[in-house]
Amino acid sequence: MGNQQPLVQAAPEAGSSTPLDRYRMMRLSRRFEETMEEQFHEGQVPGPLHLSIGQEAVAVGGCCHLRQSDAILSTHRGHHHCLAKGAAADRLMAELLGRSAGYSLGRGGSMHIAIPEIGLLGTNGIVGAGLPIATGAAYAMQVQKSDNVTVCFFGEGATGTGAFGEALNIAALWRLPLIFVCENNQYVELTPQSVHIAGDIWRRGESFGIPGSRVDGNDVEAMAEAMETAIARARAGDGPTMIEALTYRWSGHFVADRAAYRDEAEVQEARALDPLISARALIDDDVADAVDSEIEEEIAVALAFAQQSPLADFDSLSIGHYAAS
Amino acid sequence: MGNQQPLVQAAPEAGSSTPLDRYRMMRLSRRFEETMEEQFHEGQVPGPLHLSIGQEAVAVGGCCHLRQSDAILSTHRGHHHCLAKGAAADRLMAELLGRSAGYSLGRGGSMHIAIPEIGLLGTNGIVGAGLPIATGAAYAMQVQKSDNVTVCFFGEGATGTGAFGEALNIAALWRLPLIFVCENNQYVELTPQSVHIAGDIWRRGESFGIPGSRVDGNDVEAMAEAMETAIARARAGDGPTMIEALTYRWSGHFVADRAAYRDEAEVQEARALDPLISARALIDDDVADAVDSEIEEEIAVALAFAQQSPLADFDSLSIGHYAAS
Amino acid sequence: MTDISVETRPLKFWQGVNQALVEEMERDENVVLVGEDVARPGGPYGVTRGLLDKFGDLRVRDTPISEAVLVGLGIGGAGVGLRPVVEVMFFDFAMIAMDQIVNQAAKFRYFSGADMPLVIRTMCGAGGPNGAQHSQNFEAWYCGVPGLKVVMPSNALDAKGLLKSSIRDNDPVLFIETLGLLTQRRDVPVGEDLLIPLGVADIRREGSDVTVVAIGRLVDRALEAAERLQEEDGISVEVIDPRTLSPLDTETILESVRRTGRLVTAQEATAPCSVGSELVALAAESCLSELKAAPIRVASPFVNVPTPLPLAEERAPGVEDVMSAVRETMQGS
Amino acid sequence: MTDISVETRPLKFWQGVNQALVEEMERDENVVLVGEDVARPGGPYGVTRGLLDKFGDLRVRDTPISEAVLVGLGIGGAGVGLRPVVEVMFFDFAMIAMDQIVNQAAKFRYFSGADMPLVIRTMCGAGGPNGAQHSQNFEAWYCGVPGLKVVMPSNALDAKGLLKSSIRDNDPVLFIETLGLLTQRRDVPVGEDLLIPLGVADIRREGSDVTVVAIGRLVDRALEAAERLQEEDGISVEVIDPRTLSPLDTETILESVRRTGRLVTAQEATAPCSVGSELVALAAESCLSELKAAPIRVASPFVNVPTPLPLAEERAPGVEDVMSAVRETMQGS
Ligand SMILES: Cc1ncc(C[n+]2csc(CCOP(=O)(O)OP(=O)(O)O)c2C)c(N)n1
Ligand SMILES: Cc1ncc(C[n+]2csc(CCOP(=O)(O)OP(=O)(O)O)c2C)c(N)n1
Ligand SMILES: [Mg+2]
Ligand SMILES: [Mg+2]
Repeated sequence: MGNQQPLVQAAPEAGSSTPLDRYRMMRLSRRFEETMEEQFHEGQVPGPLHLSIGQEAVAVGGCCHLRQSDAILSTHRGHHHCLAKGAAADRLMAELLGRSAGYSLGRGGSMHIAIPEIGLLGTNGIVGAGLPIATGAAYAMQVQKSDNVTVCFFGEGATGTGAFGEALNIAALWRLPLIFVCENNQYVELTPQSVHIAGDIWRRGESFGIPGSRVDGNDVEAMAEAMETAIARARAGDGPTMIEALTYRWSGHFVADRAAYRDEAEVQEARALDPLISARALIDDDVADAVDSEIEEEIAVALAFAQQSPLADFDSLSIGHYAAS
Repeated sequence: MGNQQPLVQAAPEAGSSTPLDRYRMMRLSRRFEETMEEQFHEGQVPGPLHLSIGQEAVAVGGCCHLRQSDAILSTHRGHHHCLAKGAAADRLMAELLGRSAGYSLGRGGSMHIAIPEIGLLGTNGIVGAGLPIATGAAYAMQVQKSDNVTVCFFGEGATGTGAFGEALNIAALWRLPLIFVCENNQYVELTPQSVHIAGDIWRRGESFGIPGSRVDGNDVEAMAEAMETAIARARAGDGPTMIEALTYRWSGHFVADRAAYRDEAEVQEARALDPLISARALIDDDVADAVDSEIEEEIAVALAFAQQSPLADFDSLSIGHYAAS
Repeated sequence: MTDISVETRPLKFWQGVNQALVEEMERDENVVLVGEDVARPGGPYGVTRGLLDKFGDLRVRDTPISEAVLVGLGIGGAGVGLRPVVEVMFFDFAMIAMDQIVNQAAKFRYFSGADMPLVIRTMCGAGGPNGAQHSQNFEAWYCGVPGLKVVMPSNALDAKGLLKSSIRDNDPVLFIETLGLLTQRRDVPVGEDLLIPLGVADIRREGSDVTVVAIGRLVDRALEAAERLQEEDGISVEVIDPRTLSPLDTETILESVRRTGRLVTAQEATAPCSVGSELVALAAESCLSELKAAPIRVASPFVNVPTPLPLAEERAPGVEDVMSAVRETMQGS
Repeated sequence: MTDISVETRPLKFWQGVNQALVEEMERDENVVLVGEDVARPGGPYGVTRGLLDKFGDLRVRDTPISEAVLVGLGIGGAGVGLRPVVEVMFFDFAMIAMDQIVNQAAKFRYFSGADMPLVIRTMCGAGGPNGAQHSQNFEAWYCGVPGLKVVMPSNALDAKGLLKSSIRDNDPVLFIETLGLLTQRRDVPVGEDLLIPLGVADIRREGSDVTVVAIGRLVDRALEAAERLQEEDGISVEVIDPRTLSPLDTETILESVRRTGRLVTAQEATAPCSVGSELVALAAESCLSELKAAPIRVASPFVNVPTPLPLAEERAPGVEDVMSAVRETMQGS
C-alpha cells in the first residue's frame, strides 16, 4: 500500500527546482500519459482515464517549489499532480493498469490515489472534494506550527461546488497556509466553461481578502513564479492565495470521449501552445534530448514493472478497510 | 394546513407600500414577537423561539415592494419575514404555540413555516438551506416567463455555507430574478460574526458580476429603496443583486439565551438605533398612535384565536407526509 | 405480472427513461429537466439525448457542478408551480444534496400542506469501471425518510411507466436508475400512455417454493436463476420486484412469503441496514411461524467497489449467488 | 456487564464526553477539537466547556457554518498527523458533510493504506423541542459504509470510555451522542484510564426469556422495562447494548438470541432499513430455528419529529413500548 517504499523516485529535490528539472517532470508526465493512453486503447486500463496532456505546466510549476512535507490535493485528472509531487511512475502505472503493485493495490485506479507519505492527500472522484481536505491539511500545519503549506488543485468546474466558497472563507479567516490553484482547462466534462462559470475565477477570493491572479498555465516558469510568491506568503503566515492557471484540455473528458462538441480548430490552436515547447526552449537541445531518452527508459522500466505485477484479484478487495487490530 | 384561507390578513397590498404601511408592519412584527416572548416565558411556546426584534426593517423593507406572486425564503429567525410577506398573525401565533390552527398544524413551530400560496417557501431550521430553494424559485419564474422575483433572506452566518457560493454562481450565470438579502445582525448563534466571516459580504457577488451594496438595515426606507432598485433590475431580466443589511440582534440567539457573551453597552447602543423610531418619525404622531392601538387589538385577537385552538395532538403527527391518494 | 395484450416493441432501459421524459414534457409544459450535462451533451450516458432540441434551453438546462443547488432548483421550482425533474449524475453525488432531499423536499408538505411534485433521477451501481466513489447503492438511506418516495425500476418497461407516474406524482420521488441496466431490453406497449402505479410490487414470475424479492439489477438475475432452478432442480421460484422501495408494497411481498414459506432477497447494495434487511425483518416479524427456512440476503460483500470492471462485477451478486441462496433455503427447515 | 470494583463517582453523560476530550487532549497534543460553537461558547449544550481555556484557540476552534469543510478539517488534519475530533452540531447537519464522511474519510485507508484517525462527534435524537430538522436518527445510514466505525453510547460511562477509545482508534469513527441523554448519570471509576473497546457489545442485564437489543436512549428504557417485567410478570429479560453499531458484535448478540429464543430491538429511529431491521435480519438468517417467537422492532413511527417536546416524546418509544413488545414475544410461538 501507500506506505511501501516508492520504487522509482521520479521527483526532483523539492525547493531547488531548475528549468531542467521542470522540463524533465513535464516530459515524464506527458510520456506517462501517452503511454497510458496507448495502454487504454489496448484494453489494459480497467478504469476511466482523464488525461492532463497539455496541462503539465500547472502541476509542475505548482509543485516544483514544494517540500515533501507540504501537502497537495488533486482531482479526477491528476496524474501530473501525482508525479510532480513525487509519486513513483511505476507504482502509479501499476495502479492505472489495475495491478497489485499499484498504490491502492490496483483497486482504486486513477481517481483514487493517495500517498500521504509524500504529501499527496488524494486525487478524487468527487469534484470539489479536495477543497475541504486541503483546508484541513493547512489547518493542521498551523496547529503544528510548521511552515509547511498545502496546495489545492481543482478544475474550473469545481468552482461551482459549495466546498469552494466554504474553503475560501475559512482559509482567509484563519490565514491558512493554503494555495488555491484553479486549473482552468476550458472544459467541464462535456460542456465549455461558459456553461458553468459566471465572472472571473481569479477574483473569487477578493471579497474575502485573498489575493488572486491569473497566470498562463501553459508557461511553467510563470506558474512556478506565481507559486513561489504564494508559497512564501503562506510559509510566512500571511495566508492563502488564489491562482487561476489558464490552460487547455487537449483530450476529451476521458480517453474514450472524442470531444465532438468542440471545434478542431480550437484544439489545434491550443496544441500550438504546447507547454513542453516553451519549457524545452529554456534548456540546451542536447541536454533536453538526453532527458527525453532517459524518460523513455524510465517509462519503459515503469511499464514493465507494472505489467509484471499481477492483476488485482478478488481477495484483495477486502484489504485495507480498517486498521489491522 | 397552508392551503386554508388566512384568517387575519395583516399584509399591506403588495407594490403600493407607504411609510405608514411599513411602520404598521414593523410595529406588528415587534408586538407579535414581544407577545411570543411573553408566551414563551409563560411556558406556552413548545419550541425554540429566535426573535428578530430590532431587525424588522430588513424584512419590511425587503418585502414591501413585493407581490404575492413573488417568492421569499426565510430562516430560523423569520417571523418578521413571514408577516411582511403576508402570513396571518393569528395562524402564525397558533403555530408557535403548538396549536392545530397553526400553519403546520402546530407541529412545525417557528422554523418550519411554509405558505406557498403567499410566496413564502419556507423558514428553515437548516442554515443556508433556503439559498438553493430560492435559486429554484427564481429559475421557475424565468421558465414561466413571468416577471416575478425571488428574495432570499439569510443571516451572515449562512454566508459560510457552501450553498451560498453555489447560488451566487448560478444566479449570475443564468441572470436569475433573485435578490440576496444578507441580514447581518452581528451574531451567529453564540459567537460574533468575526468568528465566521472573512472580508466583506456585500462584495461576495462582485467576481460573479453581481452588484452589491451595504445598507443600513435599521432604516426601513433605505432598505425599501435598495430593494426597489434590485427588484426592478430582476423584473427587467437583468439578474441578481446582493444586499447586505446591517442590523443588530437585540435578543440572544433564542429566547432562553441570555447572551452573556456580549457587552451590555453594545446592546444598549444598538437599541438606541431602534428601527421603529425612525420609521415612526416619518408619520404623524397621532396616526402612529392609532396604528399602535390597532395593532394591539390585532395581536389580542390573534392571541385569543391561537389560544382557543386545541394543542396539536399525537394523531396529527401522521398527517401530511404524502398526498392524499 | 404485467399482462400485455397490445402491440409491443422492445425498448432499452435508457430509451424508456428518455421516452417518459419526452412524453411528460410534451404533455405538461411545467415539466422541466435540469442537471449536469443533460442538455447539450444529452446526458453523460446519452439518456437525455434529443430533449434540448425538442424543448429548448430553458426547460432542459445544463447546470454547473452544484448538487445542492441542483436539487434546490427542483424544490423551489416545484414551490412556484413547475414539476421539475432533476438529474443527479451519480447516486453517490446525491450525498452532497442530501439535506435538500431529506430535510427540505421530503418535509415540504408536512410543513405547508402543499404539493412538492419533484423527481430526482440518479444513477446507481457498479455497472461501469468507475470505482468506489461512483458505484454505490444507497437506496436504503432514503427509505427511512417520511415524505419521500423511492422508486427503483429494474427494466425498460418499468423505467418508462414508473418515471411517467413519478413525474405526475405530487410527492417528491427519488428515482434510481441503474448504470448496469441502461441497455437492458424489455417489450413495451406501443402508442399507450404507460403509467405504472407507485407503491405496487410486480410479481415477475410466479412460483410456489421460494419467494425471491429482488431489486434493480438483481431482478433479471433472479429471473434467470429462477428459470435455471426450475430446470436444474425443479424448484419453483416466485420473483417479486417491489419497484417502489418506499412506500413498500408489503402486502404483496408478505402474501408471497406466507405462501412459499421461504424468502431470499437480492440486491446490489451491501447488506447492513439495507432493503434486504428490511424485507427479512418484515418477514420475520409478520410471518415467522410460516417460514420453513431461514431467509437469506444476497448482497454485495461489505467492501468498497473496485475500479476494474471485472472485479466490480465479481463483487456484485450474480445469478449463481441467487441460485445457491435459493438452494440453501430449500435445504433449511 | 461492566464489573466495577474500584472507587466510582456518578457522572453525567456530557461530563463523560468532556472528560474524555480533556484526558485525550492532555495525553496527545495531536488531538484537536473543531466545530461550531465548541470553543468560546463551550458547545451549544455546554458539552465542551472549559476546553478552550485548557488547550488554546488553535487546538479548540470555533468554525464558521461550513459543515463540509468542517469534516474536511478532520480528514486533512488526520492526513498530516493530527488526531482531530470534529463536532457536527446536530446529526441532521452531517448530511451536508456526508460526501466527506462516506466518500472521503471512510475510503482513505482503502486508497492509501494510511491511518485516518478522525472522530466525528454529533448529537442525535428528539430530546429537545427542536423539530423535524434537528432531531433525527440516521445511524443506520452509516452502518452500510465500509471503512467507517459507528459508535453510539447510551450512558455516561460508555460515553467516556468509548470516546477515549475512538480518539485513539486509527479509523474514522462516527461518534453519535444523544441529546436526550446529556444529563443521564452513571457511576464511573475514578482515576482510571477508562477505555472501552470498540466493537464489543455490553450485556447490561442478564436474562433468560427474551433478548432486548437496545441502542442510544432506549437502553435505559429497556433496563427499566426489564426490571418492571421481572417484577410484574416474572419475565427474565436480557438487555444488550451493542455500543458500537459498525462493526457490530454479532457474536454476543446472536449468542443471546439463541439462548433466549426471543428478540426485541429498541431504538429511537424509524423502522425502515434501520439498525433494528439489521438485528432482526441477522437473527432470522442465523438462528431462525431457535426463535420461539417472532422478533419485534420497537421504533419511532414513520412520521416526522414534531417540534413540541411532549409530542416528540410521545413519538419516541418508551418503557411501556418495550414492555408490551416483550410481553408479545412471550405470547407468540
Ligand atoms: C460532485 C460531482 N459532481 C459531478 C461529477 C461528474 N464530473 C466528473 S469530472 C466533471 C467535470 C469537472 O470539470 P473541471 O472541474 O473543470 O475539471 P476537468 O475535468 O476539466 O479537469 C464532472 C462534472 C463528479 N465527479 N463529482
Ligand atoms: C447547517 C446548519 N448548521 C448549523 C446550524 C445551527 N445554527 C442555527 S442558527 C445558527 C446561526 C445562524 O447565524 P446567522 O446566519 O447569522 O443567523 P442569525 O441567527 O443571526 O439570524 C446556527 C449555527 C444549523 N441550524 N444549520
Ligand atoms: Mg475543466
Ligand atoms: Mg447573524
